Amino acid sequence: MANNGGILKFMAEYDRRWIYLLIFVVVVAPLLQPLGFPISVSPDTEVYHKILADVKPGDKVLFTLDTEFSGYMEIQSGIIASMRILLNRGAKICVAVGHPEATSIPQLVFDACSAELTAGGYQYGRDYVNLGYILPNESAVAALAEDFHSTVRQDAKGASIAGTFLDDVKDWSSWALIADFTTGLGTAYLRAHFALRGTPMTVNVIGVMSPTERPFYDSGIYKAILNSMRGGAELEYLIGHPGPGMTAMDAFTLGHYLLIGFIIIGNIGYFGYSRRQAKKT
Amino acid sequence: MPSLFTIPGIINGRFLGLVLDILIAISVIYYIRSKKQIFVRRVPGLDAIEEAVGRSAEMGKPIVCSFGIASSGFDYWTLAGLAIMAHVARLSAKMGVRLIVPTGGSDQSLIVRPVAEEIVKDAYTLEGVGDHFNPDDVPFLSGQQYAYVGGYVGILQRLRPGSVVMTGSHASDAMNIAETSNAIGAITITSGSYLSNTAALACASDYILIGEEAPAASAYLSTDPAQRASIRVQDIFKWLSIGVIILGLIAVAMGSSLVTNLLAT
Amino acid sequence: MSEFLKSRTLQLIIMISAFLIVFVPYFTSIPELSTFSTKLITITAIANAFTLVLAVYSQFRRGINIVQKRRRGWYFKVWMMLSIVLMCIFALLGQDTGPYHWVMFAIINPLSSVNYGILAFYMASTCARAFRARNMKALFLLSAGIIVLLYQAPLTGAFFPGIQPIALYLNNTFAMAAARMFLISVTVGGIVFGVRVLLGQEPSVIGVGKEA
Amino acid sequence: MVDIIEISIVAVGTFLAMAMFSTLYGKSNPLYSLAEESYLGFGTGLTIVINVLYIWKTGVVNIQAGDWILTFGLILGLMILLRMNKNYNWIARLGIAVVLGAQFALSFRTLIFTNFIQQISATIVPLFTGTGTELLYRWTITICVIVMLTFFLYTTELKGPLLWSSKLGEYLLYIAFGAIFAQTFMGRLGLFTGFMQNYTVPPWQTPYLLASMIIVLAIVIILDRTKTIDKWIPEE
Repeated sequence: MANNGGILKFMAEYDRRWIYLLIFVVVVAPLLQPLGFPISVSPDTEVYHKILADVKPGDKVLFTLDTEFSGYMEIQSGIIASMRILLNRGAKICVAVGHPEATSIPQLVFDACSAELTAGGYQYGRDYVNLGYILPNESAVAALAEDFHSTVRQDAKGASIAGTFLDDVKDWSSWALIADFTTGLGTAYLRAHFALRGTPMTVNVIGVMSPTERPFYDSGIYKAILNSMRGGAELEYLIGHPGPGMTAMDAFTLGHYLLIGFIIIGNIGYFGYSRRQAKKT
Repeated sequence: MPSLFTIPGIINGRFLGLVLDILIAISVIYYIRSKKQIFVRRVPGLDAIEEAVGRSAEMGKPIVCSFGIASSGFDYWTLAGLAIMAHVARLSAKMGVRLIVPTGGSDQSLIVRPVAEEIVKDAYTLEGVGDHFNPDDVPFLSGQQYAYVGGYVGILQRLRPGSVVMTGSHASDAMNIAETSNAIGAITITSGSYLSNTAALACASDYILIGEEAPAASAYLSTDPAQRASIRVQDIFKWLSIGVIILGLIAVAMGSSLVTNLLAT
Repeated sequence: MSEFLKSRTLQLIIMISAFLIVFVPYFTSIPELSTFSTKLITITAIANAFTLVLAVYSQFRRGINIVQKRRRGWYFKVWMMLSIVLMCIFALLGQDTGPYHWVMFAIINPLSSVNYGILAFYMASTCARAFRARNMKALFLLSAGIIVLLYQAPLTGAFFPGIQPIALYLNNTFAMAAARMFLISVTVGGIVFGVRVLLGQEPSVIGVGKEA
Repeated sequence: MVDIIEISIVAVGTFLAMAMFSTLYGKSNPLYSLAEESYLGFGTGLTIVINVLYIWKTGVVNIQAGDWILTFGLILGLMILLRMNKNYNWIARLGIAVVLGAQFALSFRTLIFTNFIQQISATIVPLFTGTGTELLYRWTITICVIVMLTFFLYTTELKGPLLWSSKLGEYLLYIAFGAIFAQTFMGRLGLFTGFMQNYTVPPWQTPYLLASMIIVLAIVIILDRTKTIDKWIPEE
């Protein structure tokens, strides 16, 4: 090696495109060829599962998707598994959406749960409704909490909601549960205008939000919290119905190990090369 | 929850929140009106900024300073960012360092941009070097967050500044910029506007203004009584929380739930 | 008269009235007041949806500007503006199938996912290149970070259950306390800022500044 | 059987997605610009469509049903649009004043409970009764919250115990940052993994994904080698 430092220098200063390439490989490879690593279940997910499994038949659940489409990619396992649990419990489900991109999600979720819908004898209107984009801003959420029917008269497709199970929904107190799935758009509003008044609320958050939402779980405003894709996978494991979350866990594991590897390599490079260079000059 | 302050049909018992809201409003008004200069501690971040400008001057390299992507226009963090930027602008005008202020990143940033340009210009004029101000050094990069990052990173790689001061309302774009800044060996000073951002930046920067240190720094630099009053009121409420927590802990330890009950009203 | 209509005083009066109409009824239980306030809330929800026109307008204005001056890559801007119009036309043709559905799943959804998914790369590269145990604080950060990262990889917990309590301890105490502390301090900061706006101390917020 | 429409969705989707990923190569390139401008255009179009629908369903439909007072919502909205006009800017400001006033009221009346009172109340827990783990958790949280808060005091001179407390607070914050950073990474990785999964399950899509990857990478490398990579990209 002409340049002193050799491997240590590489460890300190390699091209970042190597990192990008490795991430691609480490994530895509196990998705193509699943390794089937075992997983463990965290206490948060157990609580979440219990709250959803305690919903009684006929309870009205507000199922809110406060996410861009990208967020759906991360928490779809949680969304679908939660929907499965609720359908199996015989809950009446009202889907509402908080981002234009999310308007295509409800259909995907109902398609994924078609077996449960048939098994439960679910009928659109009588047992479940998709209201579409009704949560654009804080005012809209606050109005929904205070007077439901003067805000919403039609579902996502423009059909009147009169005659559906929503007829006896009045305000925040009519909901037995709000199951929120979020990248952080309307969650603060739902929390402030529904959960604070007393509507039970659970959230499934993307990992970035997990630390910032935890105080609300700890202080009892949320009944349960499900974290990122990992939580979704655990929920799938608990209900015994593997789905997108569990298949992604191998990639998830390897991605994390790769990052730890990067940090260690970087630090070896730093102490072995960069810092010595800096001391020389 | 039953409340002490309920009058059926008129008042519904969400009493404490109302009281606290009013208390905040009254104390803000009080401290703005009071003629007394409010003491604000100098946060260490400002020393770091001054040192960074000085080092850039020694090395004869430019300095890059940004106030965020301002995705909600003039908000809390953006205003703090602008105040710190104004400080950096005056320091660099004084020391003769070339200052570059990349702007853009969101549609709302279009409203903030002209103000930022004006601030830099004023700073140069105040230091008596108004003719050194070059409008091209306050470039508009893009209205899109990641196109803005691309432009920002490009500037860093081309100009190799001696230091980068990145405050205000940066979001996920901050990581990219901090990384590049680190890679080119610039002194990196950042502030995060939300928690997960701050956490990631804490290790990627040479110095970080954590959370409210940025608004506090801005209040320290400013002569505007409203800013200093805000910091004062925030401090009072922090003391209040510490006090109530300790009082509550003592009460609970002694078997009384008085404080907890009061908080529930 | 027109001077008064344009004055800051009128703006502040309107802003404070709207504030009080929404704020006060929340703490009282007089049904008439609540109904009135709910109506105003719904009105602002509708009005808010209009603000998107401003964003679209500024996008068109910049796009047209670039096209007119034939700046480099102007045809991309033509495509951008064309696609806005196309999407609106597609929506009129029906939303469940047809071109609208196609655009949704072939263009919008994948690109939205990449837009945020790409952050994993940036974050990893930042870690690899900038996360150094430079000093004591950074060492603390790195150690806690590595423990939680290890725990988050589902495989670790299956083979080494001892990591779970440690990582949960870090997440549910230190991280939670920091988040709580941030909440307490930022909330007061936010309310104080709001009071300043309501008092007319921050004119730039409503748009009285130097903007066009 | 997979029909042609589904194939086209996957083929175009993977190609555009990979084009957007091509920014990782480190240089702007025309493929990235294509993906970016397409997302910007169609995404904005979608926002327009969905918001018009919202205004229709919440505004017009309710007005038709007799809730005439909501007409003010439409008027207010139109007023805000005058912001684009220099001469009538002041009308827009009146509209914005109403919206801002209502917004502040909504957040003032709730944030003080969720983010302040309830957080304080949740920190007040018995510190001397409970299991060992419970006590460890409670003591840590209590000490962290109080000590970290002292780090954020700005109008008091830091000296004596306050100085020590704020120093300790800073170190504790860094431990917290470590854990928070890790969770943030989990989120980012989840977003990417979910995206990739979307194109590998069901497996018939995988060839399109891999082909798009290779094609895009090849184009970018060729453009880079022939020094034409930045020839067509839009300048801002």
